Amino acid sequence: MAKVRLATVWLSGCSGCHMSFLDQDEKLLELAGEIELVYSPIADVKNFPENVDITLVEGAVGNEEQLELLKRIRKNTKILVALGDCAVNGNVTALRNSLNNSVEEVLKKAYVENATLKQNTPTHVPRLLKKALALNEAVKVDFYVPGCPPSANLINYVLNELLEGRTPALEGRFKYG
Amino acid sequence: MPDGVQQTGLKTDRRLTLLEAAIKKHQYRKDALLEILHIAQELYGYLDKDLLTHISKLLRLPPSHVYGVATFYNLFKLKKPGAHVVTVCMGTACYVKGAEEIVSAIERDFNVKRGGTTPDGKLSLFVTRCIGACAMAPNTIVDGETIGKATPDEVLKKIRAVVGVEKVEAR
Amino acid sequence: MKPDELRNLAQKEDELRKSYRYRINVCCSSGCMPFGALKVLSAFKDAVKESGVEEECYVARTGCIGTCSIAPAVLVEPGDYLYQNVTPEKAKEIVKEHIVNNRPVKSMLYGNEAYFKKQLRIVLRNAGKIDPLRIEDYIAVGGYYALLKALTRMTPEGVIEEVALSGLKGRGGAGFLTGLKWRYVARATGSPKYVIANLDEGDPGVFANRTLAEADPHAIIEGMTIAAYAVGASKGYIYVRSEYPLAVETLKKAIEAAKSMGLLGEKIFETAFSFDIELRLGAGAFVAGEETAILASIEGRRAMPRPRPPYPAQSGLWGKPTLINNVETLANIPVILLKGSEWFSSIGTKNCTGTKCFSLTGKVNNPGLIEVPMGITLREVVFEIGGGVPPGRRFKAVQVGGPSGGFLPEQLLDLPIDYESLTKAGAIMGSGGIVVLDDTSCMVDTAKFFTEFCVDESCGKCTPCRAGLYKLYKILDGFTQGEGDIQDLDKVEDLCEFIKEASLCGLGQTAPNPTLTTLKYFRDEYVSHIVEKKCPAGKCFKDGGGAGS
Amino acid sequence: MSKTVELTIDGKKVAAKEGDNILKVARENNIYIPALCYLEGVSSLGGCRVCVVEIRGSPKVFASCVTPVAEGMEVITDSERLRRYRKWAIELLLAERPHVCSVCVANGNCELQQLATELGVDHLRVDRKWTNYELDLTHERFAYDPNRCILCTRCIRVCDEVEGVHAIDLMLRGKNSKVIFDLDDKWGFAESCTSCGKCSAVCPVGALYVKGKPLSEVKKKELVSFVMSRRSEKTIG
Repeated sequence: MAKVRLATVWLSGCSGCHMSFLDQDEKLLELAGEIELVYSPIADVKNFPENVDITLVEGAVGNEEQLELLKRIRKNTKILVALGDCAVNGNVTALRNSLNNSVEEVLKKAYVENATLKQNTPTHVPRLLKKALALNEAVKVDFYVPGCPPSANLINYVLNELLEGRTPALEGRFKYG
Repeated sequence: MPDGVQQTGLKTDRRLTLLEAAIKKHQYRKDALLEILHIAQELYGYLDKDLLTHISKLLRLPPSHVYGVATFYNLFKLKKPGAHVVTVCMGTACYVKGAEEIVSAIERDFNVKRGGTTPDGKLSLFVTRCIGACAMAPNTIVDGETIGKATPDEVLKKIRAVVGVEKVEAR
Repeated sequence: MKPDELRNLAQKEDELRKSYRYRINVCCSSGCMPFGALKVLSAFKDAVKESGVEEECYVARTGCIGTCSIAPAVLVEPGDYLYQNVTPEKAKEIVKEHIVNNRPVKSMLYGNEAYFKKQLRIVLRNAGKIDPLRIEDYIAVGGYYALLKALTRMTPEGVIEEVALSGLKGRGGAGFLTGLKWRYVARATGSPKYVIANLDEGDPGVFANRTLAEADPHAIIEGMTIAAYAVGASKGYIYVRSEYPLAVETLKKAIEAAKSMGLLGEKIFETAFSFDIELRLGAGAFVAGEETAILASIEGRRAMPRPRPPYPAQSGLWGKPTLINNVETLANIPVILLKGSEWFSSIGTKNCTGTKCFSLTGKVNNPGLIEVPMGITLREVVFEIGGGVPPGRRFKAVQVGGPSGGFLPEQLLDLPIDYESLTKAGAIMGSGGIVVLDDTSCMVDTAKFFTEFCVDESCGKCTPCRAGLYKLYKILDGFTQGEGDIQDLDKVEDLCEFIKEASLCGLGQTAPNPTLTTLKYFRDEYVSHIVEKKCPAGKCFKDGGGAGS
Repeated sequence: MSKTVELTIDGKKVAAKEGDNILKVARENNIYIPALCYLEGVSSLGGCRVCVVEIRGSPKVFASCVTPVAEGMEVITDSERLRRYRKWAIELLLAERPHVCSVCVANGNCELQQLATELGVDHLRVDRKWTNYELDLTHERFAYDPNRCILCTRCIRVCDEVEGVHAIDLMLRGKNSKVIFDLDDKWGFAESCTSCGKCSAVCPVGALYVKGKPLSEVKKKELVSFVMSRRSEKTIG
């Protein structure tokens, strides 16, 4: 039987969810028998591949490049999973949405007010979106795994359920924050 | 005034005398709060914090209660309104017949948001829910005068005539 | 006042009325006032004086005649000649031709007989025909006789029985049997008891109650006093929107007049019954019309509804038994007592007796205040009384029941107007607004407008109404700007169900109606916005995006 | 003496004091109904609508905290519909203001967070509102972050009914409602406040809190019972 093609993606987040993914420790070895990791920050693959079965996405959508990528992910993925609070609801990444002129204020704060050298906002990088988005504000999401980060056990549970073709039951299992 | 009531920042003047007389007439009853707020607004034009503090002391009501009531009801104004007041009716009939276009036109030409006052304090723009002249919709009230079946241009013309400015440029 | 004094006064006034050959009724209600009604009134007075016909012709300042589209309107009796868009100049000519030369000015008459043909005026029996500021006018047409009858010849239980037999239902919207409500209050223990007349008509586009108060305030006061006698109350409040200055002024003067004549106060008609009425002003909160919120507001608090039970009948104002009736309900009472419950219940349908006042507005040729027997069809109201939509336009929908009433399409126009049928179709009787929409109205935009109204008016106490309605508004707003996808419609329906079922009071429970009915009857318009990014009526997508029609 | 009535909750027969609400009776009988704005010892609000239940014979749902028990009543505390409604209630509260658990003092001690877990609100179907109310740190011991407030009014009720002060109330209405001290004054300058701390003790989320301490150290639950015992002393005394 062909292995399940799994991808993990890191958008605007702290990578904590990926750390938690790695914290599955020896269970990763069990998973390895069933999956093929086709795209991930921990695997050196440049372009998001086609025909992906499951993609775990960490982080909110913060800039135009990420939005593009997410749309491609959606197109190429059967099951899209929002991994962690940033992907689920914006979390810390989206705190900037509370500022009135979100983008300008954030950039000014980071690159002008708090900078000691070269006080100007970067221009040769992807433009920030007006608001940081939770994944489901941009594309259809199939499953959600909240947590900051979600525990390794929870990630493992969800992956196993999906591999078994079942719908993970989240009630009582997760915790925001 | 009952004993123990401290004066607040309010000036002792005719308005205050009238207000206190009205409160006395209502026998300092707590349930008369809405009536008192109506009277206070009529006398002062709007309800500032000193005024509300004074009312709360006279009626022996917690300040938070008085503030809660004064802000709950739309008609009570907590900020000083402009010298001229334009109110656009946003009742169903007026909405269906284009009141929104009138409001947008005023907002655009006079640089004022609904519910707000121009920076120079000359003009306040309010929207209201149904003044009851639905058959003459859309209706706009400019300083108390109702203009029925009005187009945005007619309303703007009228406001310019009353306020005496052509346009307020956006800053 | 003694019973005889009422009879004598009525007789005297009647004779005085009859001594005039003509009576000119100038409508000075809120609908006509902004268009110069007072100037017309004084023009008539001057013209009558100048023409030397003062002895023959009486000029009266009256309330609403009902034809708001021809403001200012003037009614000349006898013969009920209705003049339209009268100006001071026209007034002169009317006096010269109609009064002096006895030749009605045909060119100025409102020639629309269909507007009145299907109407039946019980509540508005005196509207436009008496001077609301003269209590003598009201007494001349039989006013306060019902109160006299109740106090001197009926027991409180007898009054309740008569009202119960009439089948009268509350006109404030919910349609609860009035007689039953009175009985609950009458049987409740606790003293004193209160009566509240609800005139907090905050619905945009609804002005029936206000018009009633402006045109015939004593009908409300009399009905209220009878209700007080029936339930054993000694104090009453009329809660009126302060946005209705003319109604407030008229009621204030009417209460004073009734007091000075002894029709309110101690020992009315020399019986043991005493009753006093106080006016309470709202301050701009639609939700204050809800019956537990009105209690909070009269007690000087934020008008936040509370859960029932306890019902106001058991625990109302300051925890005392309280009867809350809409003013239209109360204005029916005197007629029911004078003409009898049998007469009343012969009007309308079996389950829904009497008449209902509606403000007919929107894209209709003859907007105005109408009163029709229950059971009349919407088609009759829109096309016969209302004269249909403006020329060249196509009827699209009619909304019944104010901001939280549903929208009904063409195929439901033969629905009879009664509480049950309307509720079944997703509309409500509400407080009596009928808004007609034609093909220039976008149903998505209209649903958004009413949702926004309810968002603004939500008191904020419960989650579904406070947070749910706002999110509903945001979603609808998104649709009008080309956002959203087709699956969102299921989400909208699910959210609406939650708001409708789980909200604390009637505001939240009915607020999703416009959305739900437009989704049900005009789903294609939503699909068009979401899928094709097009607004069939050409209203939406103003800021770029897909173009309209 | 008040009468006793018999009713069933989820098929279990229970006896209750007439006039008590369903939620209180259920809790006394160890039947769990999720609830949020409810606080034993103060008046019920019936606002959050999380505690909705069904009553056999009625198509409606009822907020159990404000629905009195009645003889022969059959209460149903769990159904597909109730779960759907409760989920909406929590979801809408989470979306109403920027609740970010990971940076909240109440993380791990928050009733809203706990209910989201329990009811499986693992994502939001509606856009979040990112309010930007100013954080009030003017009081020397307490802090108030309106961005985390869920308008349950527990603080208002406890301040009014237990402390007897009524320093707190709501201003504005609807979606703009905000919990305020005095005339929307900064907490540190609100003259009515007695700094008793009851409001922060009963806050189910991280809106009102004791400065410098994570809530886990404040042991909120114990404080609540402390507040309530004080109340009963007061009533008896």
